[in-house]
Amino acid sequence: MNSSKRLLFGVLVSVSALAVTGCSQGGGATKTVADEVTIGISLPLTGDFSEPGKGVQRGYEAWAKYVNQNGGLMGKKVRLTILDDQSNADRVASDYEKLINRDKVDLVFGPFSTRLVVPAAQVAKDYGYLFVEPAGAAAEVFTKGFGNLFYAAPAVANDHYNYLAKTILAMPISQRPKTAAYASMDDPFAQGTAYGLKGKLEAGGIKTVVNEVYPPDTTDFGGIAAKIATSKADIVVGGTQYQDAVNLIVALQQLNYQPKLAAFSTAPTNPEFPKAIGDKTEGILAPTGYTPGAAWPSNVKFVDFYTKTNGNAPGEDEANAWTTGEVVAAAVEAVKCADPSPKCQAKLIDYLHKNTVETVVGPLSWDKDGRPQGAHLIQQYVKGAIRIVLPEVQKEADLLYPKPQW
Amino acid sequence: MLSASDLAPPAPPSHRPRPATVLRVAKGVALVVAVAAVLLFPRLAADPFILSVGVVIASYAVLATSWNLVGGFTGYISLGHAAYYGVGAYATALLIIKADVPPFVAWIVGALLVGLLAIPIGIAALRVRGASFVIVSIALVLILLLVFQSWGSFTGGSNGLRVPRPFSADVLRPEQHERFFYLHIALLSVVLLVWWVIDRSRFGAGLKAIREDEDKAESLGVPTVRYKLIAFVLSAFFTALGGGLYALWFGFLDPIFQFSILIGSYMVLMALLGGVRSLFGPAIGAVIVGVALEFFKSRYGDTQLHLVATGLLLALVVLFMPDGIIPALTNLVNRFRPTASSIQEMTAAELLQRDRAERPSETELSATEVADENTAVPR
Amino acid sequence: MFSGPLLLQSVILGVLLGGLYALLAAGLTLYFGVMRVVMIAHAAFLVLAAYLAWFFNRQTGLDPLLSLAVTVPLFFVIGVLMQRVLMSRLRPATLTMMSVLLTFAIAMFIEGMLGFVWTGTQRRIQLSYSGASIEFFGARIAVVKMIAFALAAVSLAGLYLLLKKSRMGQALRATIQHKEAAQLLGINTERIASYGFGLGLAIAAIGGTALSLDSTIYPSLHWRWIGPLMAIIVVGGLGSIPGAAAAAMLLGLAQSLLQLPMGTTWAQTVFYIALFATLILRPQGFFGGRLAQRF
Amino acid sequence: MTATISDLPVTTAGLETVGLSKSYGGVKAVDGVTVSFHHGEVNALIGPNGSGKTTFFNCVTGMIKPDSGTTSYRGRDITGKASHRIAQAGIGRSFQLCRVFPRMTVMENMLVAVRTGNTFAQLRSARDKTQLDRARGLLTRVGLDHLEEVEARNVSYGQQKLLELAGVLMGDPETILLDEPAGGVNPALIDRIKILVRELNAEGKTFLIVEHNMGLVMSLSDHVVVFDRGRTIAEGPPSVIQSDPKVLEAYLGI
Repeated sequence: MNSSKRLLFGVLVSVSALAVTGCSQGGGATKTVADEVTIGISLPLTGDFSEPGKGVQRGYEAWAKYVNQNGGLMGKKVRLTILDDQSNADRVASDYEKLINRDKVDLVFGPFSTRLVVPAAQVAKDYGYLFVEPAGAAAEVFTKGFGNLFYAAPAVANDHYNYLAKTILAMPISQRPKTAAYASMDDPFAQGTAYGLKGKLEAGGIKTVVNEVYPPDTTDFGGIAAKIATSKADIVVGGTQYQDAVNLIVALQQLNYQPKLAAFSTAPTNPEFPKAIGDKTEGILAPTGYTPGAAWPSNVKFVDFYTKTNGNAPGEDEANAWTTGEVVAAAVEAVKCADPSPKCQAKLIDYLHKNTVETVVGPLSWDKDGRPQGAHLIQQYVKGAIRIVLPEVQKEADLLYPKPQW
Repeated sequence: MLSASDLAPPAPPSHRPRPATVLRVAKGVALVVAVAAVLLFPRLAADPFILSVGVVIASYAVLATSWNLVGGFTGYISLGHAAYYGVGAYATALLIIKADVPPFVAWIVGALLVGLLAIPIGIAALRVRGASFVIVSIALVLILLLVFQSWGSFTGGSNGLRVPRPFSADVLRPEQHERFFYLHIALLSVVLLVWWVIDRSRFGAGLKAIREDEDKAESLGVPTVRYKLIAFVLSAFFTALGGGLYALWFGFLDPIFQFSILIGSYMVLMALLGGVRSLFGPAIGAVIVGVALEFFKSRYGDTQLHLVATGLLLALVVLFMPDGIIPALTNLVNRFRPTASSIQEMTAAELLQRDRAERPSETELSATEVADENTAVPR
Repeated sequence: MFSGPLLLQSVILGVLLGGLYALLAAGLTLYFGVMRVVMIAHAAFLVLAAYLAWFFNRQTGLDPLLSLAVTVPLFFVIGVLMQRVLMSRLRPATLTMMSVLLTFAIAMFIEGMLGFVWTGTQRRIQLSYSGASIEFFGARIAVVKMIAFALAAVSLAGLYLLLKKSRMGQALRATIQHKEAAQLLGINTERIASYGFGLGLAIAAIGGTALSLDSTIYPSLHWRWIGPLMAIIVVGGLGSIPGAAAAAMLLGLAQSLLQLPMGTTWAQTVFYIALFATLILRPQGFFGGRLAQRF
Repeated sequence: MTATISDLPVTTAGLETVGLSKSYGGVKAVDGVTVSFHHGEVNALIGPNGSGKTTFFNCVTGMIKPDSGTTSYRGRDITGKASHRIAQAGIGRSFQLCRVFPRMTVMENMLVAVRTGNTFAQLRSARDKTQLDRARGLLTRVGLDHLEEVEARNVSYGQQKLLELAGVLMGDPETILLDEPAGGVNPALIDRIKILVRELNAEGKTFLIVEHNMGLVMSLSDHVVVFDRGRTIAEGPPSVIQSDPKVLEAYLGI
């Protein structure tokens, strides 16, 4: 290496060091105006998780708009700063680092997907921030000792099918399914939902005949479908996200497999789902944390407002985001502070540990690890539309069992 | 700045073009300034976020320089160095979690294990040149992704793996960033030192000869297989150290982010951009790419344009400055400097002869003879 | 331990999958043959073609197969231009390494642009016959998979005829077997190389369309494909199209059958294990010629 | 490489092959060649294009593995050995189309062939004084000393040929194989190469030269071997070869 290269190196390093530090000095300009509450959020707006990420974004934005039109938070306007983490763990941590240190936001809301929640919660914890999140439902999220974390939905992944399990096990022996096939994506959330049900059904004596796990990027489901179809299991349960459920269902149909019950997480609640499957959705089940038809007082306002501004009813992602907003807002209004100081954040955290909050998904309360103490609803496609069928008290239609042929 | 060789047409034996002392002093000063700027960076950084970006860039610099131990010296371009990065990170974390090894001991032991692992991989991968080597390097990342994802009971699988903090709880996050920044810089210094020692050694001369023409190097007695393997293992070892240090800092591992082809390709881009044949090239490339990625994210955050930009940058580097930015700029500087260049040192007679020799006589292009030689087949 | 029907079903799925693999890998091995280039962007072009098929279907409501009339010639031209404008600029001495990086860059570019234009949303073509199947000795064969297989068979047969019978094909084969000798015979190997590239991409257009019939697509899907495809062409012998087809069939079948005892994830490792085994035991590939020896 | 050579049994035998064969897809490039080159002399290997000379070279130096047959050097079997081992045994070679390391300087090119001492010694600076002095001496000898710090790709083709030869000499081989040393260079340079070969031969180096320039072959060599279609068809001193009808036939293609 000759010496002119060294010179160049020196210049480059100094310039870039100056550039980086220089930028940082300018950064303070975004500091909040006194009559605003700033909220920092990082979401996967691009990359693999971008689809649900965008839903969460719509929910957050709708909530902020609603709050600002209705007197604000403690009388102050709410301003959201949303960054894109590109569905990448390094990025999500760096984003919260930036939001907290650079933008000096007053509050943070959580990102989407379990895989991104954990690194993000760590950053929030290290700076003492309250961390309410709309999407990290997997059981593992709550075993990592995050005292600042709260999941803003009725139940963790493993409890999503609780009502369904109870109903199946309550069936008379003659009707009760005897065998079950499970296929789930290698993803903490998706797998959690299927394995939660699997555990309960196995305990109730329903035999597991197929148990398949596939990597998230699987696109060919022929082999898995073949295993399920030839096992002739009475019911099939998919621990799925979106695209894998569609592919799996089509592959099962190709093999003319006709289960008595088919339950898939997440996908069936997606508005795109009926279009993807065509006219073969009848009887497909899914757990959901949310239904636009729910009678909770704040939900009526939410659905009304959201439908007016966005032209369609909100989905689960939007609702979870809105719930996150409601939960944090309730804490803020109760303890009368919203600033980055550890004292204020500690008060907010403490409040949520001790209280129940009314939300669009019903009243929520949490254990010390942030697990919500509710249950998910079970929906089913009945006559071409997705309806709540369980629990009895909230049902919009009767459970179709056995499921008609697809 | 005239040197003796400019004035003497038949070029008397002047052994080395002597750089003017002024220039040498200027370079020394620049180096000192650069080192000072790097060392003072945590003090200059306005907030912990900037500091964390600094840690990420320092980590990139470590990885790119480590990559360059094999890529730059031997010309074997590995797109799969994320494999060693990922295994280094997981080995460190698992040693801490499963075997209760103290964090920094786990870090070193983990990297040594990766070094051992790299020996059989290297033997298999280095048997083949060019295309197959690249394919193997990519395949390695993909297979490790599958294994670490599927073997959930041991690696945590898709739930990820939380790495315990190496420092006590009263070391707050900003201070952690600062410590890890210096740790990364220390590691970078070691890798740079290793690079420098090799660069000037006989071993290095052999490696560079392999890069330029492997058969020829072998015919001159360079034990190419052994040399390549040593460089490969060293590179894997330091990449694993980089991965382990990152794991300790970041505190959370997930297979899809650790074993990502994109990370491996960033290493290549950074090294190539800065210049694979220079000591500081990859580190400079890391700074440029790191800053550019930040810039793109803050500017075009919610689109996929950062991928487009990275792709374009890589294509431009490959097409227009495959030697990197340092040689490209040096050439630019040299064009305005009246010092001796190689061409000027040739006499007119030699130039004539060179022209004549450019076109080899037709006797040399017999098909079978060329085929026998294997020279004409690019690899 | 596995029932007869399941085995039969798996064999059928494996053969269908192998056919698709063969189609997808054919272009990749062709580029290598004519130019000694590992075209990392091949899978990205497959995904691009799949997107175009999906877009065509969404806009017109017509069968996605009809989009081939546009995408095949389009991709051929893109391939020719790519070789003429980009690949030919690389220095021969570093061609193999640099072309990997250049095509890697192109793959990133395509992925980024797909995400930019059509977002990261998962897409799937809705066909009236996507769930349809016919019965075969108790097993079921999906119609879409059969169409994909037929596409593969027809295009590979077409490619074979083209290489064997046409003047261009002969020039291509001469270039693949011995570039310098081909030059001496008066073949313009640069132009032939660009046709080879165009042909490879044209097959990618067919492959991508076949892929889109029975799979969701998303911009980063190509990373999922490039690994197995590269393994196939190494096992088959770099540069050998029949070799790639044989390896594709074998590995497709192996994957499908191994899935029974090992599960989906571990079954995928068969590609990489075959790749490493090939390099250790027989670096020139199991089905191909001597071409690969030095690579 | 004195250390390696002293290990060898003392014998006058030089480079020998027995039944060496190599074929490519049915074409026998080298077909059962049994030949013994005269140690201490300048040997030439001639033959029409495609007669397998370069393949033979590559087999002997370990660049490619022969299908059958053996090669020995000074009584020791070197068949199928890695080419760096063969180089270390004392056989240096140049390449047909002249191969230097293009992006390394002339001096760096020279230092590649230096291989002494154990593994750790390889980490010492390549530019140690003894080696630099030797390299300079050789560069002066071939007339390239003024180009020391110039990258090899920037010197002329003729100079690259000289550099390649000097680089081979740095390894201090006993036997030097030159593949077309006069190919593509001007007459003045051919003379220079001729003088160098004579001088080096006088100093005790054995040469094996593949060459098309008959003038050079006949004036330089002591012993000539003629190849045609992978076989030896004649062998002997230049004067005999020149008048051998088989050789004429092979060359004129009658």
